[in-house]
Amino acid sequence: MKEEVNTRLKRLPSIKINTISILVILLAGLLIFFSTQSPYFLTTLNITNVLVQVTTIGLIAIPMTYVIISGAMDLSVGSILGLSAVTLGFLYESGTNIWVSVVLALVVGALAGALNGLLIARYKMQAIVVTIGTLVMLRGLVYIITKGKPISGYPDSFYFLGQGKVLGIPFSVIVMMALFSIAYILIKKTRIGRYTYALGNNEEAVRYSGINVVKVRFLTFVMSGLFAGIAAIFYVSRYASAQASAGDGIELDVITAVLIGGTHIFGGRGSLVGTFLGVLIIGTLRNGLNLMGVSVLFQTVILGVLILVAVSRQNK
Amino acid sequence: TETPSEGDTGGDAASTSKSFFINPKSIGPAYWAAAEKGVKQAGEDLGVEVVFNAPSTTDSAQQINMIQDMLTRQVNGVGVAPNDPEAVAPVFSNALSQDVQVVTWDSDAPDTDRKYYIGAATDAELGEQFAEMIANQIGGSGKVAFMVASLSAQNQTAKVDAATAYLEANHPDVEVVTTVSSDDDQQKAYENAQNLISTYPDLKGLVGFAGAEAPAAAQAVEEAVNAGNIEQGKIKIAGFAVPSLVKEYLENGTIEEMVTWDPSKLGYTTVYTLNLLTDGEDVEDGMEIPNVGSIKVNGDIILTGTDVLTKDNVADFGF
Amino acid sequence: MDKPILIMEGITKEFPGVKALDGVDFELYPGEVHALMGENGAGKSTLMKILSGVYQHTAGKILLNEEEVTLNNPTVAQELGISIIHQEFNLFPNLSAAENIFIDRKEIISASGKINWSRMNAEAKALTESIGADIDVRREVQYLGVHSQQVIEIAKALSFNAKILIMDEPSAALPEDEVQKMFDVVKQLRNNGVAIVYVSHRMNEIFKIADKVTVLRDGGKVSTNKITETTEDQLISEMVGKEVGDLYPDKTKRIFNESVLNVNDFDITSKHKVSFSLRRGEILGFFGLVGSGTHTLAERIFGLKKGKGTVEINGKSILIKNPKDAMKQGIAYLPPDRHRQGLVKESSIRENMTLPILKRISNGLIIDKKAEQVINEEYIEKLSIKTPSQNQVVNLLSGGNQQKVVLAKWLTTKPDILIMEEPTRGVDVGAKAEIYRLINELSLSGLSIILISTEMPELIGMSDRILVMNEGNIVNEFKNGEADQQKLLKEASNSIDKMVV
Amino acid sequence: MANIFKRREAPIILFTIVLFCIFSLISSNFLKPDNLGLILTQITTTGLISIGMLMVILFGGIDLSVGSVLAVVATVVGMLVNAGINPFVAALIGMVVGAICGAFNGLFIAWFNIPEIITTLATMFIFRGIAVAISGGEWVTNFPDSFNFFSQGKIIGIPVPIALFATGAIMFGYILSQTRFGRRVYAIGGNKEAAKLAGMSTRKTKFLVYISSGMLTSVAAVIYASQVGSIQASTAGSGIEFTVIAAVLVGGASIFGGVGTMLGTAFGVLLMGMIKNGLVLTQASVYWVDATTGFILILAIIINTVQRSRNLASREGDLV
Ligand SMILES: Nc1ncnc2c1ncn2[C@@H]1O[C@H](COP(=O)(O)OP(=O)(O)OP(=O)(O)O)[C@@H](O)[C@H]1O
Ligand SMILES: Nc1ncnc2c1ncn2[C@@H]1O[C@H](COP(=O)(O)OP(=O)(O)OP(=O)(O)O)[C@@H](O)[C@H]1O
Ligand SMILES: [Mg+2]
Ligand SMILES: [Mg+2]
Repeated sequence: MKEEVNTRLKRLPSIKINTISILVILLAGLLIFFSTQSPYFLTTLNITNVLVQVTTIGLIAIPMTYVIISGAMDLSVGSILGLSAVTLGFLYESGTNIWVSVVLALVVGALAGALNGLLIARYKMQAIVVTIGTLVMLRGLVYIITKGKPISGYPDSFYFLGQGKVLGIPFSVIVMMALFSIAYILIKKTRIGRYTYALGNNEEAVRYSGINVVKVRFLTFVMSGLFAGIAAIFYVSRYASAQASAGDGIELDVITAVLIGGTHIFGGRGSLVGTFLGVLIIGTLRNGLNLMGVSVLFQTVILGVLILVAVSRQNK
Repeated sequence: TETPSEGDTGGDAASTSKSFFINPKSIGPAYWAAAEKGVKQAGEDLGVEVVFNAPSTTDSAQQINMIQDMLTRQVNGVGVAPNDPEAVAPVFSNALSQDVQVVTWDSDAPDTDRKYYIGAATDAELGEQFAEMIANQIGGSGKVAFMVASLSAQNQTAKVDAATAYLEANHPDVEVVTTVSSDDDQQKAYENAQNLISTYPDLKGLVGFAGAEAPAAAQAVEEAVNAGNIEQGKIKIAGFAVPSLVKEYLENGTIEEMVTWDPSKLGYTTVYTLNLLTDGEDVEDGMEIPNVGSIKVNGDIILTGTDVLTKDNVADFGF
Repeated sequence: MDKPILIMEGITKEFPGVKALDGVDFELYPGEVHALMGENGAGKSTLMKILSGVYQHTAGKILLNEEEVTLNNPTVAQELGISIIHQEFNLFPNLSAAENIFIDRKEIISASGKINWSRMNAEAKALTESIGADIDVRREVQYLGVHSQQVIEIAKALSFNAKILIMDEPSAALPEDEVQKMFDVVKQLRNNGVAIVYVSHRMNEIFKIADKVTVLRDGGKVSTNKITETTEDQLISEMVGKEVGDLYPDKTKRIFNESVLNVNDFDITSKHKVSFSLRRGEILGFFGLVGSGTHTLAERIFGLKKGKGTVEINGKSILIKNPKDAMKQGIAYLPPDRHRQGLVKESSIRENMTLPILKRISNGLIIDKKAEQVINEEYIEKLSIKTPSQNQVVNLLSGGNQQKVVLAKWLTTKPDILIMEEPTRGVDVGAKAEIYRLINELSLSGLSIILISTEMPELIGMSDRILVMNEGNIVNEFKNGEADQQKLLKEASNSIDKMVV
Repeated sequence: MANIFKRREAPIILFTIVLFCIFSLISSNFLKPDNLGLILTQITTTGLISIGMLMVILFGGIDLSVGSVLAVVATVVGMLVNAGINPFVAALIGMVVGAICGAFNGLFIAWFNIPEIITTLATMFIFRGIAVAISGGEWVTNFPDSFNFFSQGKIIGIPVPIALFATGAIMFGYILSQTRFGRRVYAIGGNKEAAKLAGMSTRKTKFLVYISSGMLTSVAAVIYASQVGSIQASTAGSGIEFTVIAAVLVGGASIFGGVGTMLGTAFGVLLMGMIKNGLVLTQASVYWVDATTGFILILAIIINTVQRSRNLASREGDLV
């Protein structure tokens, strides 16, 4: 019964061009500005830094783009990251082989996502509400597991994931880029992508087309959990420690990146290219302002203004 | 008030003089704002550039990202109050490999390559001091509850562990009924105190392990007394306090005594130490630091000392 | 009676890139029912939206009682006595029926600023009863059926005591018997001097109710005639701009042998069971009023609704648990509401058309774009869908073409059995004729069709057999040529009448 | 009687009662009048904010900035009373500040058509920065005793915070269910396009809602400042938006707009407050508190959903 305004849709093609080009211009603007402000900004070392720093947000933003395009939302990703991280630490600490622990941590992430998926897709509960619930509950579980103590001390081979490099490029960055590319192909060229967009536009019509909407939606949430698990592995490897507060509040960063990237908050429209640019913009902004020594308090104000300026253009 | 922003001195400052990055656990809380004053003061006194910055939440990952960024900027030294003492190890060794001096302050990371830890006292000492203070006030027996800012912050858990062990060993009749966390949220701390008073009718003491806890506890106790739910003086309060926050409670007798230290002294000492280290010098036990006083150096630990806060001396503290 | 209450002169309306109306003149007199006809996209709704203050015209002027007026928002129009039933429902699903009728109206606010609920409910009840409907006006609209919702739209328009009442396809969601009751109300209003604009694609309605008829084509006015001075054929040719032959195909001499689908004691709900059989190449019509179970039957066979019971397909007993099972058996289902159930409106024709067959046209994971384009070209041509390209966003197509896209979507699955529900709802004659031609061709090529419709001429014209449903049971069967509107209606409604008594 | 169970609020009310009984059984202290009074006092800030949030959610929107608005107002009011301004005057000024924050949100949302979640995500950052800038990063504390009125004072025997929340809830409950303005909120949330066609100004209504929300938050901020006794601008009220949103949604409101009532929201708030209090009182291990809270929340959501599907099942034209 909620008919969308017809006129807006007519401009869809031009919106697409605008979103991406605005983001590219914005990113370029930031790069130019910061390189005039700090001689250290445009160095290989620093660029590598930025890329490594955004891997956590970037990895989680991939499935989040799917989830939001499909018309839902996942606020529990930070808690899932925390849960996977401490699961990994806990298992390894209690004598499990590190790689087995890694796999089990991923499984736990996917299971947590499946719990969301079950409630939201199968039982048709509101995504925001459910994931606020799991956000609180899973974080609680993290504290039950760790009793608040960080778990550290992993084998050197494990540190390669988060700290190692291949041909000078950090391994975590390579993985993030690869997953972004795969996700891009999936959403552009496969059924899953079509279903995701269509689900966000008109779920009823998808159901009437004989497609199992429960399965598709369920899958997006499992993905979300799994990727939060992947992010957790890199997190633990990079910081050499699984802390109970790991990933706390990260959902806001991730959602901000996805929204800056032009994905429509009510679903149906969005792109991974945009998300990738959104992630880079946030990372660059933080890094550049840090190099300038700007206090985070002003950084968040600047981020706030940026959201208003960048995103408002696209959602008119 | 001075803004924490440093502006655009980045480029040339590095070539003309030294610059240090002083990194608290987060930006915003007034405890760190007080510390910043000492840091800035030291920067001026010593003629070095200081950048005081941290994430807006006590997030370990963001904190490490920021340290990494400042290493890129080629600062000469960093002073870190780590949110996760284990997680900073890689970035510290990275810093050392670039000849950057590293110290920790306020909260230690003993298993890393940091040169010194600068604190008011060690966490163990503080925990024991808190324990002794509450045991003393309640007469050596009865139920007490612990109030912490975080269930996962290492400097909180270390103090709690020390306090618990100390009570078990020295005051076996004191029972620690529970530990509640405020997650650095004052309202939560306040509600926690209210709920504790309600839950344990025979509660005799509340121990605050962070800055927001004691005033919240005092506020709740005072209200309960005013409402006639408990008698005046039945619940004692001990632990750490910022003098200006508990002034009225000390004066009206809700609180008898608290442990305190001046975060700005920690900040000053941190910059001072980094300055010495980058000059190739070192700290010495009993050394006088301007604006701070004499310090105790014990191995790789520098202690500036604590004070006991009472209603008689509370007015003397300038923070 | 002599002076027109409304004169619209040279009305032009341009949307970005579309000239929807081009210099249209329109006059309306008190006490007349003036029908407005035209193909999909001819501009009928646009003209009426201008009259009701929703859109502003780009050129031309509007005179009410010989005075020029500016209708720059819906409230202004309402205050001037113009009230409209929009073509698309405009209801608040979360509010009660009564609130929907009187939403935001000063009349039901008492002096203290409080809503006068009892007055509102009583008046709403009286209004809906005046159209012969029995609705619990306190119930939230989302829990009411489609036809109750239509009744509410009508009641809302009536509640204004307007001098001009615009009805844009008000009968689209109403069963025949309620249309009849609505007509009684319309006639009564006309006798009271209200001027009524009646937009409809249903020819028989126009001749039953209208005094005059104006035809629009491509945003321009073609003619205005007294109803007594025109004929169905003339109207059709004016609308389409050319002669249209017989709307319905020749149905005699069709013989069917093997049965494709056998339904025996199949439960449509736990209480209701039906039995019938469908033969290869047959068009089997289903007629039933709202609540008769035709829609539930369709959704149940297609696996959208859960229940027990199996059907026999080509002699094999099959359990259908979900649409996938149904599609595996070669069943396709064209749902009644293309906006809600048929189309992903923000996506392109191409993406809509291949939605059910993406698996088939994927090479492994990746969708074969070439194959997709070829299929699209094929069906756009086969169904003569008017569009600049297969990448056109569906939302921008006219109703008829949108309906063809939904039909094409199901034909791409190459079904053996096609269940169609209201295949021509809100579709103009031209497109209707094409859709009928298609349905007939499909059946001749061996496709078996279940045609569920509330439009009786369509059922009678198209079906080889008609089954009438009533209260969840199949109550009668009419062979080709046996059925007429009276008989159908009688079978569909008699037991209901009995129960009401 | 049967009607009560059909009401949308029924599940949450029942659930609250069941939980109430469970807590009473586990802890004898739970049922004490003192403690019940405590729960009521503790829910007043979230309660007041949730009234505004309910209206925003009824529109199909969401307001992430409430915690930051609270910080701005609490800081301003705290500094004013410390500067010797009469607490009531300070509170009024605080409400004006809250209204300005709300108007700022409303401007971007209603006039520039920026989606709620984006606008308020941005203003969440911006307002927080402003609050810290105003405070200069210092604690605002040591308020004069007269300011205690807002936490410890009584009006006709009722503690001031409870009285303020009750007044707010009843007033807005009435406005939402009984006045033209209130029904507009529901109508716009139910179907924006239809609301436009009915000639309603969605902009004006939205703008007013955001201003009301800002003012309600500022009342909460005054109580907050007075209760807690010291304000740290960087953290005051941060994260409160989640509690408030959870309370409103658990109270039966739909994130898609148009559905939800003041009664349900009040119970949602009460439920959240009761869980927090009850879990401390039952002496549950501190590490289990969050997990249990989350679990209870999910239970509440499940129960709401069951009710909704029961309602849908009784939809007219079951056989169509
Ligand atoms: N099925 C669909 N339904 C609606 N919109 C879609 C669909 N598929 C894509 N879009 C729209 O297309 C836009 C394009 O997404 P994307 O960023 O992947 O394209 P692109 O990378 O710019 O394209 P290309 O690779 O062809 O240059 C999105 O903003 C989205 O709104
Ligand atoms: N908001 C709009 N923006 C752009 N074009 C529009 C808009 N509304 C209508 N149109 C176009 O104006 C033309 C007339 O549309 P209108 O809805 O008036 O047709 P109609 O005669 O009512 O058709 P139908 O019988 O399908 O209801 C169509 O080409 C349509 O695509
Ligand atoms: Mg029309
Ligand atoms: Mg149309």
